[in-house]
Amino acid sequence: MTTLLSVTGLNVSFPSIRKTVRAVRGVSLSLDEGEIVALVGESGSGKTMTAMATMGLLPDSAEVTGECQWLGRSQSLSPRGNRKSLAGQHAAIIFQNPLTALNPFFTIEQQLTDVALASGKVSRKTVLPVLLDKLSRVQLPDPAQVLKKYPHQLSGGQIQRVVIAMALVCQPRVLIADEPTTALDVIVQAEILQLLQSLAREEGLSVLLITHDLGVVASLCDRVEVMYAGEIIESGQMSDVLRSPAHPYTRKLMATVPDIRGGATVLEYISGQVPDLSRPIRGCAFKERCDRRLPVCDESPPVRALNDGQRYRCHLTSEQEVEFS
Amino acid sequence: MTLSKTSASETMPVGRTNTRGAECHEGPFEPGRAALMGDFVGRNKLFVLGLGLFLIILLTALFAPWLAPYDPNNIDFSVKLEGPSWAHWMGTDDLGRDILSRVMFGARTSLIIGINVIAVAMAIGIPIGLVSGYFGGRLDSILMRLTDVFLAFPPLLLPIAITAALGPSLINAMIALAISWFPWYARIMRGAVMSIRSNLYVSAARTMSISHLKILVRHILPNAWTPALVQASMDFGYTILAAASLSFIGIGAKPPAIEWGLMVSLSRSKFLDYWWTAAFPGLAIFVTVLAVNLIGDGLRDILDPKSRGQQ
Amino acid sequence: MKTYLAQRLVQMFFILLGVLTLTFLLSRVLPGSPVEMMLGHRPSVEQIEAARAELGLDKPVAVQFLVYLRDLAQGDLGTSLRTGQPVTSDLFNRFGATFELTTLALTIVIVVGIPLGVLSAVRQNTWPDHVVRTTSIAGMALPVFLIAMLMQMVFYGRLGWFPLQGRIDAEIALDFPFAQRTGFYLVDSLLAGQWEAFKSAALHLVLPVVTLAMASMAVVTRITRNTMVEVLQQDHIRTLRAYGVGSRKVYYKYALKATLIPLLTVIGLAYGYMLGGSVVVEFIFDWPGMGGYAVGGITRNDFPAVMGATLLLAVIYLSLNLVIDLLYHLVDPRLELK
Amino acid sequence: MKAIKILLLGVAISLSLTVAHARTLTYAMYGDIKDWDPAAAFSLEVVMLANVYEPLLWYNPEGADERFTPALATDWSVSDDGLSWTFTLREGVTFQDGTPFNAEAAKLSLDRTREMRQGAWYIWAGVESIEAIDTHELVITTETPQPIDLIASSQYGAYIYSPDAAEQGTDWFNEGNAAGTGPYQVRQWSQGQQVVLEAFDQYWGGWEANQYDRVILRVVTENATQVQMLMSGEADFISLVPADIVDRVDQEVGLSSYAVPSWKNSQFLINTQKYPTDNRAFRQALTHLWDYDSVVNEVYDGHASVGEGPIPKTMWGHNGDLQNPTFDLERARELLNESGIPESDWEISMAYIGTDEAYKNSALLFQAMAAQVGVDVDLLPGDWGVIWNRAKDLSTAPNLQSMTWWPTYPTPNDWLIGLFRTEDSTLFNLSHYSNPEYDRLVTEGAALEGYDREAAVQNYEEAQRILVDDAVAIFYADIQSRVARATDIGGVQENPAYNAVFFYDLYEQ
Repeated sequence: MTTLLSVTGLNVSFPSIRKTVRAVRGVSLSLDEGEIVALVGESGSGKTMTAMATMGLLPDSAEVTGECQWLGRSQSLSPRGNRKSLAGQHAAIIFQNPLTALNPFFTIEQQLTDVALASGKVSRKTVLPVLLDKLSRVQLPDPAQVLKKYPHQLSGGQIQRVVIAMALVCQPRVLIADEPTTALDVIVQAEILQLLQSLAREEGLSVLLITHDLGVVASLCDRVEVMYAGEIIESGQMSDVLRSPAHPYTRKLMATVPDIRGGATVLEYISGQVPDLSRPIRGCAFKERCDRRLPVCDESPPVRALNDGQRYRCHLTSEQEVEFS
Repeated sequence: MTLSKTSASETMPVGRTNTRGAECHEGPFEPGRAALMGDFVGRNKLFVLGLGLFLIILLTALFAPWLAPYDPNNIDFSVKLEGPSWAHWMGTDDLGRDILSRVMFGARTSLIIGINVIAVAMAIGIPIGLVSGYFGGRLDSILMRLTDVFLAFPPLLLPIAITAALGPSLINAMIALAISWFPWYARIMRGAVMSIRSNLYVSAARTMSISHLKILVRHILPNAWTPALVQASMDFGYTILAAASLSFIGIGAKPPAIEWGLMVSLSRSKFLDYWWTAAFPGLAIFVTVLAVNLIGDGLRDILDPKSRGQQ
Repeated sequence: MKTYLAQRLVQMFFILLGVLTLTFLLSRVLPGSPVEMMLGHRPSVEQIEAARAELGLDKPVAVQFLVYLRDLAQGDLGTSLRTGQPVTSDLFNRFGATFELTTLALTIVIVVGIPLGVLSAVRQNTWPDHVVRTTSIAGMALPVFLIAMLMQMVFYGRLGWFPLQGRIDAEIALDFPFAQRTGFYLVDSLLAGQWEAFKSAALHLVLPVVTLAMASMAVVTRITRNTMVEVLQQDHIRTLRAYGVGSRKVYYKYALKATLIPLLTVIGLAYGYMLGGSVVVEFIFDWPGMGGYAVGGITRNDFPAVMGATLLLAVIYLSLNLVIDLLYHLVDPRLELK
Repeated sequence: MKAIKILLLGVAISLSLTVAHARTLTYAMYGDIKDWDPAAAFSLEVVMLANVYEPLLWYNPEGADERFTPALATDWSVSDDGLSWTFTLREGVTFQDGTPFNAEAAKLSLDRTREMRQGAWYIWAGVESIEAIDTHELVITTETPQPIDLIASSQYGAYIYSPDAAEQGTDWFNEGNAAGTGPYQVRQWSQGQQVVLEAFDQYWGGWEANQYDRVILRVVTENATQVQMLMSGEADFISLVPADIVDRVDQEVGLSSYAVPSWKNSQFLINTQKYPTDNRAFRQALTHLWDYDSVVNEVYDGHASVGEGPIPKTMWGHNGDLQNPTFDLERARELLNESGIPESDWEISMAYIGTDEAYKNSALLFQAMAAQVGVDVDLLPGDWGVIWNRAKDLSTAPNLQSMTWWPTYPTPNDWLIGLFRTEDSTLFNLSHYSNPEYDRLVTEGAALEGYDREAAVQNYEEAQRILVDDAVAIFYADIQSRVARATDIGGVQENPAYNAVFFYDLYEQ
């Protein structure tokens, strides 16, 4: 397995005159070929920021530090002027809400063509067959018809497939999908996720799946990274984390995983609020909401590792955890 | 518990928070309103500038009789058409009246115009919008066609026609402006009402057979007034400008009323030689409208952050 | 498309009827009687009575209104009491002047104001944006008449570059005559090959056009910027940029088209502002257009003229909005017409 | 950016602008020609009329050797009984439409004017018949003696026009047509904008090289604009000259500005039938609240003199021994108290033409003075048509109404009868004054004018005394005509009998 993407010590902050919001703090993650990794966290935890920073898509006002490597080659994380960079070559991103992801005034063909040409991997002559091919890969019936249509003439599920096809047009190695299913109904959700999984399996595509809904993606993913308040607080093989979540936040997250109907967020069940990221955080960021708060939580928690590569950031040791459960 | 879950998912469609781009970061942090204000003021120097200017103008208007160095109507031919000096900071006009004093008193007129016009326009427009949006149906279409008629005129033309019909005077100009302005409030109110009419609590209130009036006043009005208020803050300056224009073309304020537009108008034959007769009242209009616009802009950001991108 | 058009036309008809009723009622509330204006300085009592009867002013208001509607159906807007000419021909003579003025001003606004707004939005929070925003908010606070007076003071009074007022130099119009075909002096004089007349007309246009354009520019720039900012924040724009589609293509192809509908609205709005502003501009620059005609009529109780001018301006405004509405349907595939 | 480009383009064009000019004079008039029919015209039209048409006689300004200059009549005489006037008409004159001018044509146009009963027709009211007794002999017969020589030189209603034109009627005229015998003919009329006059080649007076071939009458309603146009050379002669710029314009190189006597005077007519000005003492009080000197010296910048009664001081028949009121707040207070009007009712309204700065400033000054003695003045500026209409109807009339008057032809009765004689239906007696004794005096005076001017003057002097005693108006200013023009115009001569400039007399220096 090759490591396609690795990010180390990523920090994202938004400085302004009065205060600086530190949206992402010291995040490291990696993505191997053909692997599906879930990046999980509630709203405001920094998942999207992490993805955007990796892709170099943050606005110029953002301050980004850290290291990033695509296929072993370093890449600057500065948001200024690197859109045609390695990130652009190797990765494609799918944003949440497919319904707004396409421009309503242009046909699918126009938009896909412009994206394909921009990728530099397709020439104007060869573009049409490529588009038809990608559209059929995302299991859209009658791709030629679809190309002629405007976004409003397609259903939500179809649009999401088009959007995925758009990503594939760039022939990426990595696909970053930011909440790709939240705007869709449950059945279509399942279809889209399945599609992502098959793409990963069949084409060796790595997928970074950003979600707030662990339950939906659990069966799909190989690994999981849990974010809270701009930090990764637990990571590991999906099966390990599901079986024995180590961080109290992850445990709560697990506890709130809903049944099959519960597409909507349930994270509101965790009482309390995400801390204000514009203020310095002393010690553990989760302490205010944690049932297991200790005096020592005012100090920065260490990263602890469990035997099979599972890691978490907490003062609680695994023994205490076991006791607790 | 169940209820809060439903409503949370209904009022906050997931994925919405991110569509506004990076400025909102991820999701709402829900800081207190005071903090938001503080942050806002810090970012928005123009708003503070507007507020400061407006305060000065307001105080000048309120205390004009005490602040003005001269009686604004005092005729003194011995100082006729004198340029700015220590005795007369803004010079004097063709009757030897002190322009500074007149500009100060003019602030009263302009503010009164702005307040009255907006108040009357809201007083007419809001009830129409409320009724129209709430009851809908045929009543709605009749009322809206009615406002269409008023909106069919290019701006300024209708006030001119109405002022002329009622007879040129300041009061009539204000009435005319209010009549030309009310449809906007009717429209905005209607829109706001319609968007909340379907909301749970209103339907609930309706099924419990509470009177329409009560629903309108207790439940709908308090939740629908913000857009109208934002509109009002934006309109205030335009009203002052429109009134000045009416006075300028001779169908608004009349002597001896002290109104800036009128002062500029009466100086037209002289301003090439006696620039101060037109320059200072003109500047006063500019500064006042600018201040009001800056405030309106800022208020909109505070009261209605969602409309930030719009006009 | 046809049904929609028909629907809109019916709607417009009713609005027009309302407009008519309103202007008619307004003109009957006018304080003075128009007769004195019509008859000049010192008419006799008999003349006055005769004129009242002739104008139908002795009949009930309802009858007067019906008579007015009947005449209107025949294209008769009555006779101006001030000029003694049929209002229809007065308006016909003045229409070109207003139209030429506003069209050129609108062109400037579209060519300058909209790109400035786009620039400001694209360079959000950089110094060009700050300059554009500050200027436009300041520009919105400047009364049209003050701009006009400043223009006259500087470019006529101090520099003497442009004529003070009027539409063409009287002598030149006389020595280099041209037929009025389009009502646009610029076009007509060129068609007639009268270069001198063209120059004179062009010079006379500059100050009023620039004044009018400046007055609406601020609003247009501002709305354009805000709309564009909104559009640039939309997901589909972000998507394209994420895929490395070039800025130029993103802004001028995708973003601009998404901005077109709000921009069309802005243009309609700007034209409305201009028709309103033209009243003041025509007044100051003694421009022989409809706005000045309306104001002149109002202060002199010339109600057929007022009614005619107001009606025509409202019709122009309404038609423009109709056209814009139809344009939406051309631009926006979502609004396919059945 | 575009705006700048256009500006630069404009500059470039303006620099390259060169046109061959005819010898042209541009005159800024403050209103358009409304009535083109010389039989009906009774207002600003005189600027056009006096240059396109000619009457039988022109009235000469004061100081000339003769009272009249022959125009279309070369000689004239009156019978001993004063009832029959014989005019010998000029030969070899043609109208601008080619029709020859003769006695028949003169009779036709004067008769038409009389029959149309419009405008100034009434000046001929005493005429019994007009006969053409020869091709160039015209006899005018009157019922009572009348000053037909004066009447024939009237600035309205006395012009002779082509019989062909008369036949085509008022509508034809009102399309901007004219056919007189005068030195200029109408070349073009752009309604509301300008009238272009061009030299009539066959004018009987002939043409000199340096006279103006072309006169453009520009309609410029704003006095500010007129002044600006004069300063920039866009206009050579302007008609609206604000008093306070006269001296300044005169200092400009190439410009000349001055004031000359006129027969115009201004007054505020006091409503004698409306409370509280129906009270004589109250009216008298108002005349003492007027600051005559300040108005004349400051508002009119000295280009006027304090009025003495209804007749201008330079007009014949003026009564020089009137007890004119003076500015005297004490006296005003006394009179107010004498009047018996309760102080709470000391409120009056004052209407005037809003666009006139002199009226406005005078009114503001009056308002301030009145306030000092406790009289409230409500100012009602407005357009002439509007305020006149209100003033005629007692229910809407103001207490004070602005009025500026000038004579149709040079006679004092134009004021005395026009403004103050009882009217069945109010037209210009906006004081709503009615006094049988006064009516008798002025009616008799008018009849006497033709043959016994001395007696007429006696009647008129008595009538003036009555008006001043009754305080029917604040007679405040005899106005000087203010002239502003380019210095290179020669031959300018002021004639108070005509509200016009005679372009034929002018030449380029």
